[in-house]
Amino acid sequence: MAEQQDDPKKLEEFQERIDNGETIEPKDWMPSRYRSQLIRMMSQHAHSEVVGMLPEGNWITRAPSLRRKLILLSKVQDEAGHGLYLYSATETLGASREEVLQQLLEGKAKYSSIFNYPTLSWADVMVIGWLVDGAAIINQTMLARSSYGPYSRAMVRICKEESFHKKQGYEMVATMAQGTPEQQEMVQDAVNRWWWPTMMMFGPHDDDSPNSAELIKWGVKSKTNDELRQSFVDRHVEEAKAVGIEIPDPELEFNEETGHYEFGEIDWDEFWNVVKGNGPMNRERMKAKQEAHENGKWVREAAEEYARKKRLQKEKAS
Amino acid sequence: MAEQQDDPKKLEEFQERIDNGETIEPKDWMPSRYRSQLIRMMSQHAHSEVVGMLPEGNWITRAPSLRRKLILLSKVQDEAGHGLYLYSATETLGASREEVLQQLLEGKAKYSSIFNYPTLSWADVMVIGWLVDGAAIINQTMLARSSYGPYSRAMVRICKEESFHKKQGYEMVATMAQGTPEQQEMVQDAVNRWWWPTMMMFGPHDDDSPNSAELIKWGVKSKTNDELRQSFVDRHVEEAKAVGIEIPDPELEFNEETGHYEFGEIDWDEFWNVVKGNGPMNRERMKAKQEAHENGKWVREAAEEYARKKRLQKEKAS
Amino acid sequence: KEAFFEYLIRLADDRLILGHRLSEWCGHGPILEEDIALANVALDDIGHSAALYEYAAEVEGEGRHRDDIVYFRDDVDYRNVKMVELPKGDFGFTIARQLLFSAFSYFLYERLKDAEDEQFSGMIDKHLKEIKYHLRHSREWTLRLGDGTEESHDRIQAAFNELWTYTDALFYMDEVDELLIEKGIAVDLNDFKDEWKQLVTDVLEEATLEVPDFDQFMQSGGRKGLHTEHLGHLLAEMQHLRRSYPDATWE
Amino acid sequence: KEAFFEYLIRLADDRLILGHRLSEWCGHGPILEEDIALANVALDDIGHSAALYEYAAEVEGEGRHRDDIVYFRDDVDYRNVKMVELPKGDFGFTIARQLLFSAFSYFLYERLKDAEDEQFSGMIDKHLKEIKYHLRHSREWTLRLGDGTEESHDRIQAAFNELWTYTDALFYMDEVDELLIEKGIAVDLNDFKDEWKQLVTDVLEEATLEVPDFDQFMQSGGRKGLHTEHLGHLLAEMQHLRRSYPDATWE
Repeated sequence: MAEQQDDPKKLEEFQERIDNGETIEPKDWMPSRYRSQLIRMMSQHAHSEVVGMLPEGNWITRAPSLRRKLILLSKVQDEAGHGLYLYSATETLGASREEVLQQLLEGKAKYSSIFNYPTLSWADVMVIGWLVDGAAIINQTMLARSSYGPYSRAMVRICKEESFHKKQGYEMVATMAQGTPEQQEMVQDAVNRWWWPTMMMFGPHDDDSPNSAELIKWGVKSKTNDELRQSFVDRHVEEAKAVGIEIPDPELEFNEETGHYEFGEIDWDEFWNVVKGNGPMNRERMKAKQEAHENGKWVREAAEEYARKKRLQKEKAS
Repeated sequence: MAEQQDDPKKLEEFQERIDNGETIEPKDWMPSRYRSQLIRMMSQHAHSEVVGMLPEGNWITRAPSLRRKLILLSKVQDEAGHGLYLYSATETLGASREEVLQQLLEGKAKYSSIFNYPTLSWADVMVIGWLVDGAAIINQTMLARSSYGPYSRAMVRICKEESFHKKQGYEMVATMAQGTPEQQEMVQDAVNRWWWPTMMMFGPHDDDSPNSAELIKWGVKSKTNDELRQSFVDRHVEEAKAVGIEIPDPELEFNEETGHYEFGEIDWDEFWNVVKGNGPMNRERMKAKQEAHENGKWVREAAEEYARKKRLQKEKAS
Repeated sequence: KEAFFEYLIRLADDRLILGHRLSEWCGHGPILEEDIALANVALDDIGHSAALYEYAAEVEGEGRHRDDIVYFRDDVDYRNVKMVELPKGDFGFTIARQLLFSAFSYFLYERLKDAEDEQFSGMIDKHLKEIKYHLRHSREWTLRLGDGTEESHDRIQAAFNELWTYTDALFYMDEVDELLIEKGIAVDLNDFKDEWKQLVTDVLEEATLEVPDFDQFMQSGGRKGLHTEHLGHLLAEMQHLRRSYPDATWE
Repeated sequence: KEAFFEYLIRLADDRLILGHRLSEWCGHGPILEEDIALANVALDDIGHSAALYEYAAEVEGEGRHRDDIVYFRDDVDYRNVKMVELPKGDFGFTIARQLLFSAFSYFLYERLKDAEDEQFSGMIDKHLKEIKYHLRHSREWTLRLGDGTEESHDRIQAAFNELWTYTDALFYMDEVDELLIEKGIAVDLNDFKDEWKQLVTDVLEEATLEVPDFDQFMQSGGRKGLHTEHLGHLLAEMQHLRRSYPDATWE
């Protein structure tokens, strides 16, 4: 979508509405850049849900108990639901699902980099529930207060389910951390591998985040990346302590004065590498989605053709 | 190949050579029916080696020790070698490998019905080594004295390797029969499932075996189906006893007078069903071979095209 | 008691293994709605099996946990029909199998819900509602694929042709059934075989598909532990982690 | 000692996992001759790994059997490069991987055969002969497929393109290598990196293939236990039976 110049007067009125904490609805006037930024954000968010099904889905067939198999399957199904919900919310801005999906499949759209890491053990999946969903919740809790109505409503609903997912993940992490020596090792190893990628989920430092200021001005976001990251650390370090998990950051230290944990620097080379498509699983994830799409082509065509035939029959009959 | 009438005089001379125990070689005159019967037998034999790779190959990736993995892989490789060897021997009669392979892939040629049973446990693979290779050896020892030179020479070589396979299978059967309770159960279960199908390997009763008399007259075979089956029983019942395996035949009994074991009747309905293509795995086996052939098409075409190019280059250069 | 245990295991194994195959679709479906729908059916199937296993363990009365039954039996001890263990195939194959199996389940559960064992019939009654949805879902897709494009028609026709030989085993009965029919727990599967055939025939015909020959050679064996080679691979994957650490808690 | 153990395990894991993937071809090759040839290479690879594991267990000196190392480690404890764990793909993919890996093995073994540990160097020398055959076999097929039909050209080109990002990890070195280079056991992989590149480039060019960019982003991680998701599935299948009955004898 080409960015057009917005009427300055309307723009001013719009900013006033935002500043008054009003909610913007699909039929309302909005700046074209507001629209395009939201489309970008929301479709990325939707893609993340959909691609996020893969690393966890990788363990459904190997879950070590029926209860855990059902919980995991249900979680992954929820993610598909979130994806659907977010695609619909994005459509209220005039960007069709087909269109944004096509951008994903062509590698033009992004999704959360965290899903470009592999799930090597069962503990990984549990740690994803705890850390990754934990990080997502922090972000989404903020977005639930976003100025765009459909987005904020989607977030409220999604957040509720993700809190449940996080709880389930944390529960198993706790069980493993207090389980057999092998389980303890397995879950600690998973935390060692997932901690830093999760920290990266909040994006670059505020100084390197060009979109942040604009999004905050428009009431889409209300906190900066670094603020969100700090909340994540504060909360999850405590949770780790509670079950005897070590956080793989030697610089981690509680600052009595600020009441916050201080932590080490993220490996930004790794961050940008993964963003650029060079993570351990970027290719595999794209391949999986492309293959699913390709293999499903005949099914979608059949459904369309069948619907067309039925329509025709109805028309004839009437 | 259409059966043509043979010169009665030549036919008589041929029979004389057979009766004198002479060996027939590819360039020798032979009755057209002798040729066609041999092509049928030998290509079936080749197909059996090739299809026989599948049930055992099914366990290579799951072998429970490196030693056993290597033994099994090597065994299955030997079978491919036997197939190749037998296809070559069949070609001496003017039937090309492509031609007979095509018959297999189109479901027109037979292969040993035993391979239409599934290998459900590791013990199955060991029991195949012991019983199925054991049965094959009895048959092949006889065929090693067959009147057709290339066939008998192929059999000598193959027999030697199969004796080795049988020994390795029997060894593991013995280990399992004296192993943990689970191993004992596993190996006994395998014998229960494979005993009768193995008994069927020798074919119908002599009365129902139309080809037998002719093949014996021409010195291809020297024993009837029932005679071979008896040898199999006599030998393997003793081997089972030695390691504490029970043979699943309540009618099995040693006859002091004849010096042979008497045994129960084969379920001939099952036999004919499997022969007709309705065994538990007939479709799967054919599908596996057809898919391998289909997936390999581009490779064979490439090899041919490359060879053509190289030939051309050589011709140009000279 | 032993017969009832065996009966519950047969029901449960069918549903667990079918649910496993369906769960393999998760993230790989043709459209997002079907990722959700198939996961939903998988959740139901595995959920139903979990309830059945749990009750089976209770009936057995030896203090086993349902997971002991699931994770520590080998393929020859599984009692599911072969149909459900076949690889998931393409979407057409999955739908065709769902139609055949769900239709069977539907008629079976309609009758089992009056079984003279309250805990059992209560469970069945609860699951029946979900099975009706499975049947509707697979019926609708059979129509779409059968009466969709030429390619989809051919694909799902091929799927039905391939699956047909496995259908009769759904109606397998032996002394386990006989004993439990007497007790008013099990039902005679022959009672609804014709209805099942009629339903399947109707759907296939409406979908412009050819109904394969019901009188062809039919595979059997699953209920006696005689499976295809696929089940062993499925179980290797399913059980590997749990068997690797048998002393650990995974709830 | 620990470094040597680690070094042997790295060598062994590469060969076991690659041999496993090759063994999956058994009975499914494009022609019977290749069923035999690929099984042959698989036998060599797994055989070489068996010798290396056995020696590793000896070096470790804790009385472990080589099978304990193979069957009772999880994916994060395996030390193979990612390249070897990727699914077998089509015949072109298998051949392309064989060429890249065999060429690497060849140069490595050529140097390791003079290692200052007699038992080790003796083993390497013995295996080198077979590796030369692997290299010849994969080279010949690369030529045939590259310079065969258009389809075969495209297929094997795609395979090389896909594999390229995994090649640099073959040359990964760390303190384990450094320590053993000092002891005269390991060799500096950089010593033959250019030779390897040259050989691979020559073969690809002769096969009329495009040589992908050596300077593209390169995957790493395998030697530190960071694998793709494929390895876990491979091991589930490989280890299931052995882990199911850990007290049984399977020799």
